Amino acid sequence: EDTIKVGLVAPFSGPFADYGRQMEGGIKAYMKEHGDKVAGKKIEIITKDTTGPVPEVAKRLAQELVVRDKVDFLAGFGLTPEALAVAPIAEQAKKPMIIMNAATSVITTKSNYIARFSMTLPQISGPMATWAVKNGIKRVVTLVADYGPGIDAETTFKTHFIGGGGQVLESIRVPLRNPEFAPFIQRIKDAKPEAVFIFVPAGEQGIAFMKGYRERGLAEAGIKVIATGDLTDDHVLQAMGDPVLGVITSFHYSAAHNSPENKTFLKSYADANPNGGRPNFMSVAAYDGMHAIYEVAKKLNGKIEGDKAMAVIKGMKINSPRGPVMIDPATRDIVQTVYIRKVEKVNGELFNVEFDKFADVKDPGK
Amino acid sequence: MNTTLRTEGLSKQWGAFKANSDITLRFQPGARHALIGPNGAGKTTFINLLTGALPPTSGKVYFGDDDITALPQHKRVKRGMTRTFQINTLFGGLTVLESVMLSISEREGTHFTWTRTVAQQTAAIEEAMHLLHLLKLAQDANTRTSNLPYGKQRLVEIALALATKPKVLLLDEPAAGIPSAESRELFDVISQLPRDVTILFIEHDMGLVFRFAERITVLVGGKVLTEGTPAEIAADPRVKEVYLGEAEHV
Amino acid sequence: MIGNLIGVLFDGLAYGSLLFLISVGLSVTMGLMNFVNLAHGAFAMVGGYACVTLMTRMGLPFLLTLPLAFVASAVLGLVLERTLYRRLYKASHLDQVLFSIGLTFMAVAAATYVFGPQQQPVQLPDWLRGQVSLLGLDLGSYRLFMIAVVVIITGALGYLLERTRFGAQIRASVDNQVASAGLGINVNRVFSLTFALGSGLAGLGGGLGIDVLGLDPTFPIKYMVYFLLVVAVGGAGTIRGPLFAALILGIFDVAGKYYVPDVGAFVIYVLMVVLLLLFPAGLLGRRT
Amino acid sequence: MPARIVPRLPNDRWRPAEIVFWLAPLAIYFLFPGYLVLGSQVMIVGLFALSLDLILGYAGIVSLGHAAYFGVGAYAAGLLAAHGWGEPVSGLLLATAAAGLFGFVASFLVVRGHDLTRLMVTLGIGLMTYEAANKAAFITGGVDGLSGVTMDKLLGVFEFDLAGQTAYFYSLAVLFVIFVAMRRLVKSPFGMSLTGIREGAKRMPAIGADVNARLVAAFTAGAAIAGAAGALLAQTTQFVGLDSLGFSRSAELIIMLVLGGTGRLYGALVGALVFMLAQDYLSGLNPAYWQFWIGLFLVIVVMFGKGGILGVAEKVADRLKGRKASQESRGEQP
Amino acid sequence: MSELLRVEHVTAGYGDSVVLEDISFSLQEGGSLALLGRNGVGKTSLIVSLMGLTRLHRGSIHWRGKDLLRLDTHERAHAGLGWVPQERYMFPSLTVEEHLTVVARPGEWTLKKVYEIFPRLEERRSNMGNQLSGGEQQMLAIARALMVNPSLLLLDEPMEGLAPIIVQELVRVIRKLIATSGMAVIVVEQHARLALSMTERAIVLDRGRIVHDSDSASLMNDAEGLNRLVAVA
Ligand SMILES: Nc1ncnc2c1ncn2[C@@H]1O[C@H](COP(=O)(O)OP(=O)(O)OP(=O)(O)O)[C@@H](O)[C@H]1O
Ligand SMILES: Nc1ncnc2c1ncn2[C@@H]1O[C@H](COP(=O)(O)OP(=O)(O)OP(=O)(O)O)[C@@H](O)[C@H]1O
Ligand SMILES: [Mg+2]
Ligand SMILES: [Mg+2]
Repeated sequence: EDTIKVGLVAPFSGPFADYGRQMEGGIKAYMKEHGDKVAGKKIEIITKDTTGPVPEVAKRLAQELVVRDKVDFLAGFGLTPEALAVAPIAEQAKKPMIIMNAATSVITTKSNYIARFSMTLPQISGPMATWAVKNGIKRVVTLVADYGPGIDAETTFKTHFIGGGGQVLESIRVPLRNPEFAPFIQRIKDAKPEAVFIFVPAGEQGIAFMKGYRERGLAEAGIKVIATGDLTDDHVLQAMGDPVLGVITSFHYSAAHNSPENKTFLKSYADANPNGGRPNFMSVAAYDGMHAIYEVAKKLNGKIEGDKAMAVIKGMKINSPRGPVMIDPATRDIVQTVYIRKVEKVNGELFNVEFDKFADVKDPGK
Repeated sequence: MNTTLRTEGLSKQWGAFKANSDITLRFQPGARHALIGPNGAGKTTFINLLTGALPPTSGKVYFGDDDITALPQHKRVKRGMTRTFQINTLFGGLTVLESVMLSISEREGTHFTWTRTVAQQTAAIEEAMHLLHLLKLAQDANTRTSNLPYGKQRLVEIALALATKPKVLLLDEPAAGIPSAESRELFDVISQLPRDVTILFIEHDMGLVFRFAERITVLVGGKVLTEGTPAEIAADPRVKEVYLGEAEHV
Repeated sequence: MIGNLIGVLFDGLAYGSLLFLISVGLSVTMGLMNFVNLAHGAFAMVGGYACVTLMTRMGLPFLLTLPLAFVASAVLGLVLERTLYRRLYKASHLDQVLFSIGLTFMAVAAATYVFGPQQQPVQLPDWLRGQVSLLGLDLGSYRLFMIAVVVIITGALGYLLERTRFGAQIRASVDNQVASAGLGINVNRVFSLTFALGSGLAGLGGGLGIDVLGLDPTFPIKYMVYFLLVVAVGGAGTIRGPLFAALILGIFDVAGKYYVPDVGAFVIYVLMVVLLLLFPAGLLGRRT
Repeated sequence: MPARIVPRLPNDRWRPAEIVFWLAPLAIYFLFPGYLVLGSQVMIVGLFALSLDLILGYAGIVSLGHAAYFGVGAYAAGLLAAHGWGEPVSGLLLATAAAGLFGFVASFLVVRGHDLTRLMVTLGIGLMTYEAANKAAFITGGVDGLSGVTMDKLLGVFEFDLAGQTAYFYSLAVLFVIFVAMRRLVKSPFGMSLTGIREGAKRMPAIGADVNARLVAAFTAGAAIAGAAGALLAQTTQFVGLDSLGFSRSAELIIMLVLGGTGRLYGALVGALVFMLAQDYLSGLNPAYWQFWIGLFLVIVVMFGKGGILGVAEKVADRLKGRKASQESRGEQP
Repeated sequence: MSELLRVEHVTAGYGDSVVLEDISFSLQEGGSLALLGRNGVGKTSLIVSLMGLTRLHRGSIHWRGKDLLRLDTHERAHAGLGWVPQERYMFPSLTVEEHLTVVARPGEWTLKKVYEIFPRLEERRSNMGNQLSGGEQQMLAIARALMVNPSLLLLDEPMEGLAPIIVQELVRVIRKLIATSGMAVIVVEQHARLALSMTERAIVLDRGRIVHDSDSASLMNDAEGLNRLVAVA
């Protein structure tokens, strides 16, 4: 055996096709930069499409990767149900499972072979609340998409915000498929808060919200928008256009992050993915996940065994494009800096420009 | 007096247009009754009201002593009142035999049977083949209904009705599209039905009407113009004027 | 509170207008021509991409891109009708559903290939952004604009389809192709033109819709339910039916979300099911 | 008079090809032991497609929301197991009953109206069920899915293993039993009356048939079988995702069924097999664009492959056998 | 008088099946022809073959000397064939009046004139096509074909379902058409005597072949032959 096999399980078609591509882009970037050989072995990526959030397919693919392809690592996992369905496989087969996106807190508790290189939602939304109360925002309305992640974000935000002395006037949950924001935005306007905290899936929902926000003059009424970085995802930020200018978000990665690591990453990403657009946090998570896999391979001299690999991963520190991160040895979840950013125009393009930060944030969900 | 079927003030209105107004008729067991009248007089509408295919605007339908005005179509069939359609309404994709089997199994109540196949229903198959012989359709038993010529489809139309073994049979222009000689044969088959079966038929072929009907009702503009024996009707000048004309067929 | 009510009504009307605009093409191809064309959204998407490309690459003004979006989709519709759709007019609804889903999948993949999976940016001209004050109410300019477009389209289409001989020819051809041809109607031409009209309207709706709905390759699938909803509830064979349906759905949806946001997701579906049960042939259905 | 006419009516004699078909899964077990998980999922989806064939292929109801019943079955089985009722067979039966009950209630809404109305009502019920399961996250786990589904040993003996052997034979057994029952059903007077409704709904009441009651029965049976498929999936993957109720599951189901050929039972199984193998293979080639190929495939099937794979196979076989055979095999199994 | 229609050695059917074999006949401008035969012998098939709605295996059809086979169905209607289908083929989404105007071509027959022969239609002018009685549908089918102002009217069992008084009126109209307007007529009828009384020539079909071809009067007088050919008792 002179290859190390990594099974990449992620959606490449269907509504979440972008997730798969971002991850693949990040992986390619890493391999372009560091070559496809490590410890004398060739790294082989086996890509599998879950076709969207279809847990039984994800599970089957993982099962087959383990049984038939005999992979050394499972990686990817764009969505929580996919990760949850596969967790028992990682546990039974003792294969390290590198989470590159799925953001629900509970995932890492489902197997000792799971390590997360992305983020958790509470990890991101907590700091937003803390920052807001500290900076004089006392009355907010929350608006979240009515599904698991949205409700998690709402809960964490409220806990931190009320804990810090703020007041949540109203909590609105909007349907996941919802082309019309007008009535919700009108409700916000009528409640007269100082800010609205929002969490909706990146893409047209965010755009639609921001358009409505502008059209209805909420900014003029003195209502700020605060959100998690999902809203102003680097990959779609440009398409959202000027309506998002000035939006304040908390997140762990911005393409505008100013560090040599990030510069290198952006360059490798562009080289490896000529038409890939701007990478986002998923690319970075995949890039860091690959970093971890290379590290493990180096440390174990190419002989991958589940328990030993996990021992290497636990406590691993990486100088990531997003800043320093660490895998918490106890929870195998990521510990990282959460930045507060504002959307600004830089050289005619929209970016999330960081201006404040909370260092070493752990997932508060555990 | 004992009647199998009667109506009381039966009316049907579409917007301002009255297709049937205030029709009160009664039919004896074993009647051979023809319903005639100009095109658009409301004959088919009347049948639709009797069978429940249309809800009446007002009025009542009695079957025996029971008010069946509110009963859905299929329940009226279960009680023994069956119709044929003026415009063929068949099971295009089924064979002739399958269609008749369908009708028989509805009558026999085997339609919810799912543990035995159709091919195992030997008694019903025999009955169906017998009926097809009677109507000269046996050769076409395994032909798709939609591939039959029009005239034979008319016969299937009647076969489906006969297979329900009705007590009251309502025929809407059964002979239309069948050559006169054969339509006479058809009526012979129909008149071989048991004598206590009530038959009400609509027909524009006066040769058939005057030969087979024992009583005739004339409908004009949605109302009953008159009712009588064939001789009375043939002699009625009003009927001549609005319907029969020079009546070269009589 | 009264001010709110009027505001909600206006928003509902505007949302209904949007629903109508994105579905009106389908009420031609499906409602009128009786072709269950689930690929409607793909034609709308083509119109949307035409608008965006013309605006961002060539700098054309928004208003000018709309007729071009119509033309682009209409031409595509014409070509597809001549080559593919034509053969399926007599097929079962199920076959049509499958065929058009197939086309939709292909369109989604093709759009991903050409334009990438991301959202497309649109920038409306200034006069269509923001709000205008009317009778003491702040009304969104773009919403007013959409309502105006709906009035124009409804008038023009209603006239074309219900008052002209061409409209009657369409209905006759759909009812019975054999008889229509046998009596001298050039059924092929009638169908081609009608289909092109429907596709063109889809493209126009796509162009008008991007500002609110966004535009990415999954557009045709994401909004499929809404198109179908409007046409099914409205009933086949007319233009007014879908219009009423769109307005009713729009107003109730907005009101539901404003007054009882917790059940917001259900309002439109419940309303649809209830309306369909009350009017199985649609609000103004001609055909059953 | 010409020769006596031999009545030709629906029967359910087993043909050699069918026996071969049912022996194939056993062969696969020995030949491709690495594909058992895929195999059991194909059988589950095949069972699901069978349930749709009953209501679409035979009763003629186009349902765009059939996943609702699949999902109800899956959640019922999943919830039972997650709350301590891990016995598979009784769980399967209870879940089937739950889906059947739900289908029974829903059918009263569905059977009204016609094609398009039904399409939309089934779609609406599907979407609402999805939303309801999403809202009821405290029971169902919402979008995160229902995990913690732990199954007892099958029949107290066979454990659900990583290689998927138990799941494979369990799925095969359930599929076979239900298939044999359906095979009989569609050739019975009840099955023929469903075809009658499809071919001439207007005539049915005039021969004494209560069309709605008949459709309600068919729809309920279809829902129950869909529920059984859902329950099997939940039990064998030990996870239930919200997607089990999703629209795309319903849509893909129709695609598979039509791909295989409607109204012939085997079409459902062949369609599921081909679709899932194609998905597996094409997405392996180029994951991002497999949708394109499926789309193209669909268009081609509709345009040139009337009756789906089995329909085409039948036509080819007829060509080889000559025209006489072609009349005999109309609407029959391979 | 010049020749309007010439059918030569036509063999036609549906799909692969053949239902008409080696049919030949011709018709003059303004001529009239009765097409007789039992059920299912191919009368309707012959009519729809003229409209281009069957599959033609062999033979030729000429219209005023030109090849009719090159024309699409709708072009045949434009060329002057007016078809009254046996199934009537109403348009459910059109009103009675739209049925007439949608196919109208300029000529002698106008809305006013068809309403004169079928006053019933004028009374029901705004009913939809599927809201008519059987007989009204039949009238509408005939009126609709007249609105095309054809040179040849193809009547496939036009009397079916009509009240006797209307039949008499229609017979008068058809006789008048034949006699005065120069319109040619082919009529398929179950009532052989009625058809023969209206036409100059008669063709009898049996199982897809022409088994008799003569002038109508002589067939009418040949009671025995008539009985043998079309079983008129
Ligand atoms: N749905 C409807 N809406 C409005 N009018 C209708 C509808 N259905 C039928 N009519 C009208 O009702 C009248 C009666 O129709 P019906 O079919 O009962 O006539 P009929 O006596 O059977 O005539 P025919 O001998 O021509 O078959 C007709 O004038 C017809 O136009
Ligand atoms: N669409 C069709 N497909 C296949 N065969 C057909 C079709 N239509 C008619 N036939 C067959 O063609 C033959 C001639 O039918 P046709 O309708 O021309 O008879 P017809 O003389 O008009 O009879 P009728 O007096 O009953 O109207 C019949 O055997 C019939 O089964
Ligand atoms: Mg009638
Ligand atoms: Mg005929």
